[in-house]
Amino acid sequence: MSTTLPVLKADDFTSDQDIRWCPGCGDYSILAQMKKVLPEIGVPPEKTVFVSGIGCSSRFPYYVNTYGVHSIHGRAPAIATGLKMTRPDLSVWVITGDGDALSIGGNHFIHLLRRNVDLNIILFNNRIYGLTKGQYSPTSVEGQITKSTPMGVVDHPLNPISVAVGAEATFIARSVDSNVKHLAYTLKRAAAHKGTSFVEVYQNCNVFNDGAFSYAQDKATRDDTTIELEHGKPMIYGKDKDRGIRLNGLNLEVVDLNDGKVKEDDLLFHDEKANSTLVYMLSRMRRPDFPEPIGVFRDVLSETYEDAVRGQIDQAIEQRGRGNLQKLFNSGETWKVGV
Amino acid sequence: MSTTLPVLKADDFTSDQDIRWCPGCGDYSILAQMKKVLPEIGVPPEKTVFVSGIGCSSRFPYYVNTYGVHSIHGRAPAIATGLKMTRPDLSVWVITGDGDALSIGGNHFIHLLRRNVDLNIILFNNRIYGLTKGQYSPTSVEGQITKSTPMGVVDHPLNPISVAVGAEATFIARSVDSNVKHLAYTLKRAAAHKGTSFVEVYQNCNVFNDGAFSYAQDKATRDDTTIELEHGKPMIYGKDKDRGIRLNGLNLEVVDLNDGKVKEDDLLFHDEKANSTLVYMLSRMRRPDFPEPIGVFRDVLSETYEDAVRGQIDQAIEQRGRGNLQKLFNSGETWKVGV
Amino acid sequence: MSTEAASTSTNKAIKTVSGITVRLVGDSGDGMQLLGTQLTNTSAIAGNDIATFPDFPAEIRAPRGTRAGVSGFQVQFASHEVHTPGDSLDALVAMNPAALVTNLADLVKGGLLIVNEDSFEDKDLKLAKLKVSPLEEPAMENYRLVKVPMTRLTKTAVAEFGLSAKEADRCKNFFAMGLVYWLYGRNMDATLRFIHGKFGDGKSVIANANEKALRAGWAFGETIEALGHSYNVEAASLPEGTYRNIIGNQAMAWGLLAAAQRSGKEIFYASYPITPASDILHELCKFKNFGVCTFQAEDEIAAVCSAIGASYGGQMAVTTSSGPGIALKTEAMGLALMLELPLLVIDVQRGGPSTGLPTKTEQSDLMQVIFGRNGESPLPVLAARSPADCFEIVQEAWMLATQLMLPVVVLSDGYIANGSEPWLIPDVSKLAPITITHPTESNNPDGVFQPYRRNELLARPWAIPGTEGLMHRVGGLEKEDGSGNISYDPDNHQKMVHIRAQKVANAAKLLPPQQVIGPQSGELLVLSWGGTYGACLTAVQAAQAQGTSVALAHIRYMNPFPSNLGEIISRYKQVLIPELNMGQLRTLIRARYLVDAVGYNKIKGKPFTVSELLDKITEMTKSGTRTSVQYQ
Amino acid sequence: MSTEAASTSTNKAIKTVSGITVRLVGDSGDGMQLLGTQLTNTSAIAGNDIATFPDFPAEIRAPRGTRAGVSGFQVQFASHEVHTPGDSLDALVAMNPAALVTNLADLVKGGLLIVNEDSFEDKDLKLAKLKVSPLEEPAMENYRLVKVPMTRLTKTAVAEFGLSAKEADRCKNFFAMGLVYWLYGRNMDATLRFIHGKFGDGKSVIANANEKALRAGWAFGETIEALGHSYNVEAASLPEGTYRNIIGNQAMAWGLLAAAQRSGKEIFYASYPITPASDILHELCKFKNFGVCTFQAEDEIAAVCSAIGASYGGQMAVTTSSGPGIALKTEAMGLALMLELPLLVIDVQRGGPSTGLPTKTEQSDLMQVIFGRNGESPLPVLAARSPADCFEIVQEAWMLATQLMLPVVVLSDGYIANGSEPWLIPDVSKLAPITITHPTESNNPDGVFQPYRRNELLARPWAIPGTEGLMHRVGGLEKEDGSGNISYDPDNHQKMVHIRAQKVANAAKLLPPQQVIGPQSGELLVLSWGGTYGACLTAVQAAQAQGTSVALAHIRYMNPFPSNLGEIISRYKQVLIPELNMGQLRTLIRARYLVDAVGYNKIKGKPFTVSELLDKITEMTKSGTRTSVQYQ
Ligand SMILES: Cc1ncc(C[n+]2csc(CCOP(=O)(O)OP(=O)(O)O)c2C)c(N)n1
Ligand SMILES: Cc1ncc(C[n+]2csc(CCOP(=O)(O)OP(=O)(O)O)c2C)c(N)n1
Ligand code: SF4
Ligand code: SF4
Ligand SMILES: [Mg+2]
Ligand SMILES: [Mg+2]
Repeated sequence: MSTTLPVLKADDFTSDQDIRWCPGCGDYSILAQMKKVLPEIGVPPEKTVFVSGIGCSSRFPYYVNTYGVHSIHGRAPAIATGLKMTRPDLSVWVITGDGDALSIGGNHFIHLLRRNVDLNIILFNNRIYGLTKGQYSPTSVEGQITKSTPMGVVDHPLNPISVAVGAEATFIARSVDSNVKHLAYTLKRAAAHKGTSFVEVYQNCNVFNDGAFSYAQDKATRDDTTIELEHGKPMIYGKDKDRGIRLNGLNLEVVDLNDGKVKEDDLLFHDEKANSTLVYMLSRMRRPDFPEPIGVFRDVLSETYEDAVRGQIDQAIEQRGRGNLQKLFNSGETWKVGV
Repeated sequence: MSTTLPVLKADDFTSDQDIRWCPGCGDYSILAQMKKVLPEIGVPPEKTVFVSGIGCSSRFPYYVNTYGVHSIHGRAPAIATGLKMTRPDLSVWVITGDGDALSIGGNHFIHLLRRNVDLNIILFNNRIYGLTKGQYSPTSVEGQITKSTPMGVVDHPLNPISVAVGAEATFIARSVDSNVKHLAYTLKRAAAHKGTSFVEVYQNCNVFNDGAFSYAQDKATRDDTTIELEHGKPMIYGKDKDRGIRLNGLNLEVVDLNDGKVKEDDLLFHDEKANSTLVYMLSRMRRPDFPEPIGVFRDVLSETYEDAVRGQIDQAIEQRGRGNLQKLFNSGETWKVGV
Repeated sequence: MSTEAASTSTNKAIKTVSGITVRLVGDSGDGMQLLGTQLTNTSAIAGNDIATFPDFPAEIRAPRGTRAGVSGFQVQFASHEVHTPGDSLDALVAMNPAALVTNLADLVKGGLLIVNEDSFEDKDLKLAKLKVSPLEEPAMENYRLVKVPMTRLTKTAVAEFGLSAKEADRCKNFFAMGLVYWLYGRNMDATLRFIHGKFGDGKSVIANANEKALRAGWAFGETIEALGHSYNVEAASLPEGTYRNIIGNQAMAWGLLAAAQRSGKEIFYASYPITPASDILHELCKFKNFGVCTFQAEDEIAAVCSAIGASYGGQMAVTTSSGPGIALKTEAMGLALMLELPLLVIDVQRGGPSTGLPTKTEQSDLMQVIFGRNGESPLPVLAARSPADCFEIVQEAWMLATQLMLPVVVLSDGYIANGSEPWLIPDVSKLAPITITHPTESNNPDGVFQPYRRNELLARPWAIPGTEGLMHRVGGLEKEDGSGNISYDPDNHQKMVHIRAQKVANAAKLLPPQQVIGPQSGELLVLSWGGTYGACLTAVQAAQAQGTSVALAHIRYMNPFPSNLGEIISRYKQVLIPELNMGQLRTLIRARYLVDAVGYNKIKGKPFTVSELLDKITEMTKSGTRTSVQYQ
Repeated sequence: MSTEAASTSTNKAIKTVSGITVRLVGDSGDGMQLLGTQLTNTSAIAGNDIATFPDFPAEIRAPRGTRAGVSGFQVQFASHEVHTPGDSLDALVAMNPAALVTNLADLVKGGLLIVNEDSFEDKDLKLAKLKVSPLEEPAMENYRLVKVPMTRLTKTAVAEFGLSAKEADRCKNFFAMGLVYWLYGRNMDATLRFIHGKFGDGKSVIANANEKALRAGWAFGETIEALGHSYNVEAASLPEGTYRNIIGNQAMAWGLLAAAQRSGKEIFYASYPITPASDILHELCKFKNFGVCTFQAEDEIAAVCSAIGASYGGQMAVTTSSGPGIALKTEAMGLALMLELPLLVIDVQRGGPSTGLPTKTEQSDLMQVIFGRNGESPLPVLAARSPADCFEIVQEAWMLATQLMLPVVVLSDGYIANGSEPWLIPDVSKLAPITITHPTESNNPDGVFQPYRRNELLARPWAIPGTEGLMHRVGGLEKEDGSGNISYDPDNHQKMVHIRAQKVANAAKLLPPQQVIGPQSGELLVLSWGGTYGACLTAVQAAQAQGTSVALAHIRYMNPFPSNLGEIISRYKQVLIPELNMGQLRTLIRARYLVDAVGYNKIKGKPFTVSELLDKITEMTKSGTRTSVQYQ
């Protein structure tokens, strides 16, 4: 098209609704970055749909001036699947929380990933149930004291990215609410990927689980506790870029780059297109033994579900012609009475 | 105990119910092996409970003379969890199908695995919905023609073992219905593991998906299409034991052992206790590029859920004394009227 | 094929009767369903009115020869209108002892009993858990027993084709069919076409063998002395037009296609397999060239939720299940109701509760679909009354859903779903359009679009994504009327609850009033609903023929009730509500109209027989005293 | 602490009144719930009868100062019995403009209005979306307005402790509390104990500051002229014994503990968090030393299913949720019913449908729990009538579940769950045992154990795994009575459906008959259920005091109804059923008893006021004509 499109701004994506998150909640930052990147993605508001479940995070759709469904707990992936299968022309985002996506919605989540419907899931992981006032979630850490675990969580937490790898997601990324540049970049990458894009965002719930990710948020610590994945680049991190990650058999290890013994070339090079083993290994990098990777873990192309489904429809029409109801009704054995 | 226990036989585990599977169904073989190993496991029938969902496979509990619950579709893992949490003295088995466990029951399945409740899940994978007469399941292969996919399946199948790795299962194994010795061994290993044991069994549905696993069943082909995992042993397979699996970076490759260029020591050695990356890689070995591993992929020890949960209860009793109802009622602010 | 002449001519006497009920029973592997379907089609083509009742075991393949493995197909064909497959059997064809003993009770005294005597060996008796052969029992004297060595005769007949023993044995159902066809003077053409169509490609040996077996069966009938005459059932006088036979689930699928075409929509059909609803999925997934998108979801919740997503996107969204699956959908149905989006939820009922009797019929989900959601959450509920009616009712449901903007529930049941009847093929070009408009302009030029501003039917606009300027968010929290914004305002909540109730009530304005068959006032009104229509109608007509003052009001609209229903009820002294449940409609009727309606309740996984209903009607009208039964 | 004398003496005049209703409103962050709870406890200790109504926003922390963020706590304390938190307010304490404007309507003319005048700045008004300060409105003349510079006075009072500005500001709710305590002559001891208990450890500066603020508030009351006198509310004459204040959800949890102890069981409590049921989980998970095992499942389905597993294992299994979560449990509840296992399913109702109004109260899940399952699946349903009644009702429910071997549903609602009342602490040693036996020997010595062989109440034996010789399999398919084997037999199905219905009906034999408060016959019977008890009782008693012929039958057993209910209903000319829904009990009563019961229905997320009920009662009894309203 050669007609110039109106240039959209973040404000064009701002709805008229009052925001109802607690002051200081990490959700604000994610909303801000989303509104910032939406114009850059270039899909107009009327072609964009946000679908969410229930939770603090799931209030998100009310705050963006696009189409939106604030649905029921855990079911956003299923609703979004139906929407995208029938309306592939739309840009569809799923907004969900750690409880919404991984507890009640865990099954829809893995099935969405395996089907590879072309939409973007943003999981606000605050390791807690915010909206219901502070029970533990599937990502809460062992020992965490919450309203429902006065003696500490005993459930071994789910690692959202490991689960996504298990379900063979084609795009997997992680970012941090307060790392606004990185977050904006990650959201854009998710939008650009054709297929299901899964982004885990470390999000601070300052009311019920304050500081759960402070290590990854604070400027003072984050360079040492996180590592930014960059495609084709060696895995280096640390404030002074003096540590790296090396592959040793099937294990990863942290190596010191200061003494020159280990060269950059010896390090693991990140490859977004690699087989999923690498992604799985990266997902296992956890504090305190490892810096936690942020960025795009994986970005590979595979046929999208809606293309495959609609492809069969097109093929059927091509092979058999557009269905004719009268013909169908009259097919097989029929008989006439009195005519 | 020094009293001699009565020696149990397979017959002691046979119920009085007529078996209602199709003649030739792979389920018979699994049932037979189960009844064979149950006496060897040594838990008496009255201490054993089989919990199943709905599906052909889920009829299983009726045929073993133990306690049993034939529940509703997909929910056996949840029912078994409640049972085992409250009755850790029982030996609990979950019998499920590929639809039951991975479609409707997917969420309970991953949550059971992450919690590591000490029970055994046997998944009868026939890549089809048997009981409802032949629709595709989450493990049906792409292109498979079924009652609900006349033009072929477009969903990318779930790999049960990859999913289990993603959920961080502590015991993962695979066997084949007709490979009776291997199956019996695998069931015993599952029973021996403390924590959730997950066993995928390739099972032939000769009515709706006949031959789906013939490569792994037929004596003629199975040595070339499957590889038996043995702890601490190099990964060698083939009728003539002339092929092996070697690690190359983060990839596996099939190597020829005939020309002597590759030595056994160069091969990948299976390690049930290894980190889960190896298990993940093994789960990705699929036909036709690789032989499909059977045997125990992983067997590591981790605290069981019921131990952790009951541990907190014991600790609470130890620290605060056995709860006293009257004391509780009278705690806090009370006042007297007229006494 | 020029078999026409040969296949209907007989040298024996022909007895003309007005109708015949025959049941074919055998092992699940014996092809009884196929045999029944062929007999049905052939009888339909012969111009008879027909009604069928297939009945098969829950197991995929229960052990051969056992009672659990018995599969049956009953058909009534007649020269008058029939609405049920018949209460009792004029003839029973039994392929093995298990089939015989489990079905004999339904054969009338003096009825024709044809058995495959080759399958009454000791091993067969043992499988059927019998000590002595039922053929040796004195009770056999009550029937016209014809023992046919079908296995052997078939083997001989097909010997020329060099089939394996197993293959040859498989032909014996065609032998039986031939015999039955001879017996009732049925034309073999359609079945021959079927045989050659089905086994034609490359396997013509099998086709030819089957044809041979069929003809051998016919010849056998013509030959043996035990069968002195055959029967003739004249064509019924049905309304003019072209007919075909249609099965309930098929009619449901085709009705959806028609509704889509009438409304200019494409179907998004999301489901999770479950008996007895799965066949709708199996049928619809064939119609991709109609633009139908079928989605086998990971569970029922995903199915209904994906349908909600598709509806939000502007598609014709449909989800189906049976009782246990509907139970799982209820939370999301409540969401759809709050979102005020059109959606069809089809419940093909089966025996409950829980897993219950999956392959048996029952009408016990009425209360679940009417009341089974949290909060005040009324929805329109429609119930099909027969296989062909499924075609109509889904179209009505879709009309309501789109005109009122809400989910609509359609009830069918196992009996309707698997049963079949002749269907007057409609002229597609004459189907009236269902008008749907998606707004393209804001209804609130001075402010933001108001997704919950309503029309005179209280329907909100179906604005769909992609439309510029109409961006809006919907959700499950209570919302302000008009703006659709979240609202905790007490008065707004009360208003919205009333609006949602009124919207459902408005459905009555879009639907025809209740019809009564029989006298417009009198002694007894039979109120029925759903799949019991045929039995109730037949019983009421029989009673009327005996001079009883009884009328039938068969309800298709369960919620809201037709607006004239209360007035109709008031014109009769007594009300009888027969149901295949414990009195669910009765509870609704009693609550609404305060009438001491009496229930006739059967909950055996089986349809009513005409005679039991007739007895009840007679009892209530003869005694003169009103029976009062409290619902518990 | 020797503050006793000081804290209750005043030099001003004291006016004795029989009861006071006061509401404390402010921002969610202002600690209104804490303040309300303290006032409640203190009043209870003073011997008053009390009833409370906390009301807070759906948001965790809605933006400070906005209307959406207003949190309130209402308490009525009196020298007579009270059953509701009061219709209208004698006094309103408002901490900011948003709180003031959203609550003022409930303050009686001439009522006392205390505001924190420091929070009526321009920015506060803006947050409340107000142009002018409500304090400047002429309407203020209707009230006894007392403007208190709470923020400043508190700051001054706590200056000595060197707190941060924020910390100092946080003390102002204690200042307000002190003022209220002065006003009603409340004793500060309990609150002082609370302050030092809560902030005592290491943070005694905060504790001391709060104490200072509290005392400053008191002193302020004693000092300023605007308050000429304080009030005195004498102790009520309650039955003898030791009392404590109890909140509904807490009573539910404690009732479960009592039921467990009475039956010699340990609790397996499985739940998924949801408002307003979560507090039961929060409460129970504290009691691990009572052997309570709480399980936060991955969803509601897993919660109910794990409970079924535990029940099969012989444990006391309980699952709780609210409407949307109950909707998800229905399929599994059907399974439990087929398995005939004891199980408690507790539904703390909230505003629906769908997500609805999560923090508001409603009675709209009655039909869902009675009818919301596939197939014929009746279950006993009990409804608590007040916070303390939750303690009783779960015990009754557990008794039924174990004596009849079936799941039992208990209904509570948001109003009961968060409300509180004085509770006469029972003597635990006198609680009667609930006898449960697990068989150890086969009931069928000649064959295999028969898990479905029944006792006189039709209960089957609760044989549990681990018991030698009693191995058996249960499942959701219909089963043969006695043996429990799968059965597709038609007659058996009908028999089992009837048995399951009769088992539920048998519950009436184990429960007391319906009681009537008021004349045993007469003009009007008010039929109520659930959390509206207090309002209905108060209204009926008020009407009775006015000489109206009206009685109250408050139903606690919703299914089955008490066996004498029909007879009771027949003794009154009219029946009024007030409900916080569209007429759910009314539908049941009409259907069952064919009585033209009239509904009074309110669905605003709020409890009834006494006066609206009284008006309705008056209208119905004065007019003399019977109102007839059709349920739609
Ligand atoms: C069916 C159902 N079950 C439970 C709830 C209550 N509920 C609402 S949100 C939520 C969990 C929220 O946690 P999360 O998904 O992590 O979102 P967050 O609030 O932390 O952003 C729960 C349990 C509900 N609304 N519906
Ligand atoms: C809630 C619910 N949904 C659907 C069904 C129907 N159903 C029964 S078994 C089954 C799938 C069976 O497949 P699988 O689990 O693979 O077991 P298999 O029969 O192949 O052993 C389905 C869809 C049901 N019984 N309940
Ligand atoms: S409770 Fe936590 S997650 Fe929810 S809005 Fe508040 S800070 Fe954010
Ligand atoms: S349908 Fe398939 S899985 Fe089921 S019993 Fe038959 S062969 Fe086995
Ligand atoms: Mg969260
Ligand atoms: Mg299967």
